[in-house]
Amino acid sequence: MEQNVIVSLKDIVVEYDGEKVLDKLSLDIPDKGFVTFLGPSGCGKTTTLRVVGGFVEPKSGVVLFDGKDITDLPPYRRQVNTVFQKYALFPHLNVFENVAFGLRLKKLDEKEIRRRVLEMLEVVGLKGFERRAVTQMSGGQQQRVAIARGLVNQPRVLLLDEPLGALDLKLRKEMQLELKRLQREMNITFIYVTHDQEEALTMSDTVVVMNQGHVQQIGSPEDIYNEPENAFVADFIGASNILDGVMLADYRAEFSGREFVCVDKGFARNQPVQVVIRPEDIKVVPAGQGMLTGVVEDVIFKGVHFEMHVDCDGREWLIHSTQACRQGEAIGMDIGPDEIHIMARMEE
Amino acid sequence: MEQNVIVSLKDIVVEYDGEKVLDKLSLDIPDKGFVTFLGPSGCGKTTTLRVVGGFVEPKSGVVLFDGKDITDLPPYRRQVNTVFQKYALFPHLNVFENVAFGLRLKKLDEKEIRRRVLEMLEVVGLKGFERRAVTQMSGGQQQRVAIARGLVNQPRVLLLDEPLGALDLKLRKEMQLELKRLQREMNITFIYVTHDQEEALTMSDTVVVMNQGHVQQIGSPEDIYNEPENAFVADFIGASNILDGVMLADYRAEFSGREFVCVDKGFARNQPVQVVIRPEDIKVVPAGQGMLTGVVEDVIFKGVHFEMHVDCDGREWLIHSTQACRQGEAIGMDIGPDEIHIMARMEE
Amino acid sequence: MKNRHLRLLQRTYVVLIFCFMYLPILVLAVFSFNESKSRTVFTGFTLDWYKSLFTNRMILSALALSLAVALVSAVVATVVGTMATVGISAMGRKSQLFINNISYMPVVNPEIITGVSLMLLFVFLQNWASKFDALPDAFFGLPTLLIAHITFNLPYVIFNVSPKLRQMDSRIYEAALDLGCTPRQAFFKAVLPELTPAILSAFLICLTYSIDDFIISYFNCGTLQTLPIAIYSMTRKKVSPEINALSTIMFLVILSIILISNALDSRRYKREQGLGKAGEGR
Amino acid sequence: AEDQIQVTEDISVSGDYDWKRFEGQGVTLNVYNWGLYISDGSEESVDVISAFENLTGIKVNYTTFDSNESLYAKIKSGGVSYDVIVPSDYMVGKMIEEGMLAPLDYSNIPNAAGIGAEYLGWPFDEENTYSVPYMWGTTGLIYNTTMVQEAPDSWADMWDVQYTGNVLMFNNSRDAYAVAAKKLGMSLNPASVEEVDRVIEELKAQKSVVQAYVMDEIFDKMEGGEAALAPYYAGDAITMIQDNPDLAFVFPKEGVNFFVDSLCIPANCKNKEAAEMFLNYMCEPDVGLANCEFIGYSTPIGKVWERLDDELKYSEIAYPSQEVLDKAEAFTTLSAQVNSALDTAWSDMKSYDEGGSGWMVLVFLILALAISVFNIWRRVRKKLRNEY
Amino acid sequence: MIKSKAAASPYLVWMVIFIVAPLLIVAYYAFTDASGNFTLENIMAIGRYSSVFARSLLLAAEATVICLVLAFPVGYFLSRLRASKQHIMLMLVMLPMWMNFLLRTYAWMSLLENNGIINTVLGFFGLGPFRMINTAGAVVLGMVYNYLPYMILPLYTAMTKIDNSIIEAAQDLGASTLGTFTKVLLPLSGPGIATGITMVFVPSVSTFIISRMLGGGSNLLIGDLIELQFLGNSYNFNMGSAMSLVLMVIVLLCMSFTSSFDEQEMEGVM
Ligand SMILES: Nc1ncnc2c1ncn2[C@@H]1O[C@H](COP(=O)(O)OP(=O)(O)OP(=O)(O)O)[C@@H](O)[C@H]1O
Ligand SMILES: Nc1ncnc2c1ncn2[C@@H]1O[C@H](COP(=O)(O)OP(=O)(O)OP(=O)(O)O)[C@@H](O)[C@H]1O
Ligand SMILES: [Mg+2]
Ligand SMILES: [Mg+2]
Repeated sequence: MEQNVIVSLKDIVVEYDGEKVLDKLSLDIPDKGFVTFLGPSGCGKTTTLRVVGGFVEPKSGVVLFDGKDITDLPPYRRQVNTVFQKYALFPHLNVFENVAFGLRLKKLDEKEIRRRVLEMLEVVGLKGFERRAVTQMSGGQQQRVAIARGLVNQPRVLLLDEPLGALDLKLRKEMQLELKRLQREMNITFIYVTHDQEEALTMSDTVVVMNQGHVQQIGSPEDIYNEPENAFVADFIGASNILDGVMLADYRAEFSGREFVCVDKGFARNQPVQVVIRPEDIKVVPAGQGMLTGVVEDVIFKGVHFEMHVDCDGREWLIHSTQACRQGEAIGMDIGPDEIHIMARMEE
Repeated sequence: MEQNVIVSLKDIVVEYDGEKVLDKLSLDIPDKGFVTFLGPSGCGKTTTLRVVGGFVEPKSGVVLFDGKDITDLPPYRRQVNTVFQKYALFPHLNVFENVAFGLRLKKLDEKEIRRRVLEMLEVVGLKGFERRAVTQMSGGQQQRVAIARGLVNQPRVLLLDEPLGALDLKLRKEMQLELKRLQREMNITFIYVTHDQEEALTMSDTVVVMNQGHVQQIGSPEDIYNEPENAFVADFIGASNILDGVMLADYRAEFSGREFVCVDKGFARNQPVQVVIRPEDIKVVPAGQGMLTGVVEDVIFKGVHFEMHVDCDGREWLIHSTQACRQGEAIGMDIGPDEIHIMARMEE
Repeated sequence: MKNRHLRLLQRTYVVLIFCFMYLPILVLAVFSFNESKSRTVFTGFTLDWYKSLFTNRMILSALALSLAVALVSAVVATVVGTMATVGISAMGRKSQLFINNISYMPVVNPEIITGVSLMLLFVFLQNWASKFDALPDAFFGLPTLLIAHITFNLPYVIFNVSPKLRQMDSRIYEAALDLGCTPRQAFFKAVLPELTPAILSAFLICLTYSIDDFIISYFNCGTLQTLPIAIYSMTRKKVSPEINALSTIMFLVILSIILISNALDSRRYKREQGLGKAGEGR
Repeated sequence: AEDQIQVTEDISVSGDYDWKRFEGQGVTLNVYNWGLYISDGSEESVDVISAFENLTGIKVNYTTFDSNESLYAKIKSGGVSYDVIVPSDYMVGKMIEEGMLAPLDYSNIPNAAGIGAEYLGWPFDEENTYSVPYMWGTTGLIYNTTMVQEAPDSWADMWDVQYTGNVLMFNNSRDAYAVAAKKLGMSLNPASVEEVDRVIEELKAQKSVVQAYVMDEIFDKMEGGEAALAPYYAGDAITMIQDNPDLAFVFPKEGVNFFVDSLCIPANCKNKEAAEMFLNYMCEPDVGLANCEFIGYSTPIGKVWERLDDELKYSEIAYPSQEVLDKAEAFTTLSAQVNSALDTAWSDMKSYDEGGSGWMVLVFLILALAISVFNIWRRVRKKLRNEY
Repeated sequence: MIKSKAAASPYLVWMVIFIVAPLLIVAYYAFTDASGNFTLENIMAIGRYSSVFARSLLLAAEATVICLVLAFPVGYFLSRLRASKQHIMLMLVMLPMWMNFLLRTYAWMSLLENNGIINTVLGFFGLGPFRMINTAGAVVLGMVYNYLPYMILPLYTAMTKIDNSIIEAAQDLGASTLGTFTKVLLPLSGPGIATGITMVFVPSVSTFIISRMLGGGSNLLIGDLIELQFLGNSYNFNMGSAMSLVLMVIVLLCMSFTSSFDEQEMEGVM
């Protein structure tokens, strides 16, 4: 699906106290997509969002919106709205007035405001709560108000900074679906920030993995999960077994003291690489039958599957399997060529 | 494994403002086990714990400890220590003094106190932190201090009230293993409260599922997950498909307009039942080949698996599968007899 | 760019306000070194006024009295007020509200009314007691001064400590019980230390108000003179630059107390941080 | 002399008096005096109080007031017990009438004999049962020669609009009244309420010219050249002129007030004998001399006058000519009715505002009402919202 | 938590004797004459001094408004500073408050006098001299100067509770600087404003020092009037009590404005 670019960051540099928080960051955000910034705490996700929102002036670099340079435009002139990390609702206004805030500033007439606010409250499932004080609402409800407050202004882009961070697991899951639905219904761009990989995978059309002010990888959730470009991404997206290995030739890698067949090629001969294998991609077979043999150190029941820590020549492997083994049991492990992800070793 | 009972609650009733929070709750806690209270918010978990700790006086009922009635014993006389929901560390004392608090009250000599505190700090991995102010520690570290503070008194039972509730996901996972290890090492009873089913399954020897002041089911994690006694438990422990059905005869149930073979018996003929089927237990087969046929409404990539919402004769099924289907595709669904859990229908 | 202008404007404004607040103090300080008695023309440098200040018995004894009254009243108010806070917290919501509202009276009432009403009460008490010879001779004086100061200090203690008590995690008290404290021990070992910062700041507030109070003391001092009253009587006479010297000294003392306590604070903070780092290193 | 006890370099007291009888008993005397009305050791003067303490072992708690009325109020309000006070003539009379003073035992005050007869037996205390004269003096007009066109010679100059904002005025009712009354050629002791009203009207008329109503602040203000004209006590004028030679003093032609400030002991004094010892001490020539030199007022003690240096001794201001004294009039105690009329009229005068902003009260009342209505409305609304 | 109502008893006794009883005595005096008979005359007589009451209220209101206007930006800037800087700046704000009130006011006398420092300095530029001391303006200035910190502190406290993101949210929704100020900042600092107004207005309306030192005794205020009744020329307890009572009612009326904020909102602002 070829898409227009709505927001484009070019070589953005942001410094705090002389420290580069964003370092020549460039990024295109496709229109009408659900784009997620994913990365560890402090990697610059919020800062990037604030550059788009206009709250942070980049030291250098350009922000384009629909192709026009908006780098110097103040926040209140941008066709962008934000849902803040801790909602930032106006505590002195009730739900209706919070949502109506932006419309009132536009001096729409009262009837129109009323219509649009009520409509929006209905969309976010808060019909009948208009007159409630926002301080008297639960986290999830406040979240919805914050979203409604942004969406009612019909922005081209909605920025959401860890909107679900403060909610408990159950509510979080619900709101994830809700947000996804909203984005589809409104048909606008959502730029979403999270540091929860599951959330990122669940919701996004495009995931931007960031680390230390740099973009690590951009792609669809499946790309990111199945084809991580480097060990950082692999590790960050789901628990993984990451091993050092050597590329013997195209389609042949050596690691854990053994040669494996894989689907990667194009590396130099004997190039040191990192090998990523997902815990659920390892097949448990009777001892001696697999490619590797290990001893089960620990078995934890996780409901859907068992999580096993297997010691294999002094290295601990993480295996997810629906089949339980006993602690201390020796097992074999089989790994298909498809499941072996090879990536150039990062300099540390 | 036959175990002694250390704490025993008999017909405990607790009321707040005339409202019954615990309603004739009876419960035996096995010695040296890891027992988890699991249930939705407000179901009375904390209250039960506080009854054991001596902070809440039950309106009626008896609390036995090691067979002796301790219902009227004040907290400071019980061989029980508590790790509180938000740690409740003494902010004016440093780490060492927090841990030493209980020992000092026992007027042990300084050397002995020192030895035991340092030993305990080592056990919880806080060696070298003795003189740190507790306010300057991360959540996980504070948690450890709180645990050390309880354990150093060598209680027979340690009560833990959602000790990991305030931690982030990663830390939480780590601390889960840690707590499990500690319980094994100290060889005492842990009574643990959580509302996170995954946590309960991961850590416990025994899970007590509660709802609205009643015990719903007691059993090992596997029992609870695989053989839920009622729909509430089934639903609370992992997402499930719960359907109304009728038991035609032993080993034969009818639901979703079709007859299935199952492994349950002993129900009356034509007795209305509820049928629980885990989303991961449904096999996806080409359309027309399975026992049921449905249309995929929604596919969400979840990393390890895809989550699919399948419409089947107007009812939405939840399926977890490693194999993705396209939205709108018709698929078949196969369910093995083992995967069908039958339970008597609850009165609502 | 616009931001920078705005920030400059802000800075300038704040600086101007601070000038306004410190200008008079600066003037006092400068003229404390003035050779002549003129308050407006600086004729030469001298330290004479400081010398004569330290031989001025009236000022010195007023200072001693002020300090003593402040100290005693602050201690009494802090103890009684803290106890009251604990007691009030155990009461029902209605009585709490009622007591708080009455406690607010000395805070929102103009000082002159507090002073006058206490004076009327003391006069009344004395007239009444003189029939039985029940009160000490010098009732008007130190006793009335102390009572008045304690009275206007008490609400400050209550309103400083009670929010802390309310915000305090009640689990801390339970944790102490859990670890083997009796309720009394739990209060002294776990709750009180938690309240200490609030109590301490209440104590400091009391001291400040007490030392600075003029109006209430003025009506209730009897034959005594606290420092503000002495200063008042000085400002009403031929003013001697001693008074400037006195203000300069007071200012410097306060400034140094604040600076020292600040320095101690930040040093302790840094030390704790350092220790923490060391701990992590291991 | 032989029978003198040398207390300090400057002070010797008579040796035939038992000064030491309260030594070591922890006696404290509360002395309540006018501001700047004793030689207290400042500006290289003699510290007579500490000399007294050294001499007798009695501790003196010395505090000051600034008008007869505040002295009266302080004592009248009860509770406070002073041992020695220094009211002026009419106030002595008033206090005697109200039983606030204790009769003196002159056997404890032998030095009182040194007081000149012309200063004794005034109408307010004919037998001097309650009072020992401390200082006497007159009022007059102080002016700054650099700020006036021509030297004033009349109280009426204080009403002159050319001095608007440059006139200071007494901040106590009797003295201020006296100025206005003299200007009008009336007695400074009103006989009737009508008289009071008449004179107070005159004071109201003066208000726009007056910069400030002050008492001892006058020292600072006149010396600092803050005002051109001010009425004050002659003795203080001497001090001011010493400090600022631009100042000058005149006895207005309409006549001035003659006053005697007396040492008295309040009725509720706790230690009368010690207080009388203090009175006796104050009448010691050396002490009187020190005080006189410091404050510049006129002494009633002959021996003191004799020892004054010439400048003060023959000062026209301190010891005015008979011509001035002839025109001077002393205060008498007023009847209760006139007195209270004067007090009320005085505070009326002080609060009187030419602009007249009486309507402001109305505005404020309405504002307050509006605020409270607004509040009630707010609360109701809040409640409704919460219930919702 | 700790259930011990008894701990409050010393305070309750104290409260009754030294807070409640004195006010009752004031009320008693206000409604009796010198011989102790009931009368309304004292209250009625206050009408005579309505101009003083009006002047007091007016000057105090002026001072309060000026304080508010001056302090609002200061409170805002301070609350937006970094925590460490805030600490120092707060100290700077409070420091003058620690100086004796009378001395500070006295310092203004030197500045404002006809031959004072300000006029001397202006004189160098060929301006003035202006008459500043002993005017109503000087009294207002004294009030503003003395009570400004009492306005800054509660405003600051209230504003530290306004998260930066709330202000950003307003901008995000299209509010310009002015819009942010009127629609968000102002209403949210409400509790601080209310407390500040109380803490400036009450002492201003009842002061007698400032008016005496800077107003020259011709700008009589309620405080002066009351003082005059108790310790001054007039000496009339009954009249003084009546005035106190009226003053108290006025103040409490104004204060009902403050208390209309929730207790919770007020927390920490005092
Ligand atoms: N106002 C500021 N002043 C100084 N440093 C800042 C400021 N805001 C952010 N930083 C620093 O910039 C870096 C990036 O911060 P940012 O908030 O963008 O991270 P983030 O990815 O959003 O993290 P999180 O997941 O914790 O929200 C961090 O190191 C942070 O400490
Ligand atoms: N002190 C109290 N006063 C009144 N009601 C209370 C009190 N403590 C608990 N309750 C009520 O008792 C019920 C059970 O509370 P409890 O704290 O035991 O729940 P919980 O299972 O621990 O919930 P959570 O997971 O939210 O901690 C709730 O409905 C709660 O509102
Ligand atoms: Mg962030
Ligand atoms: Mg709980």
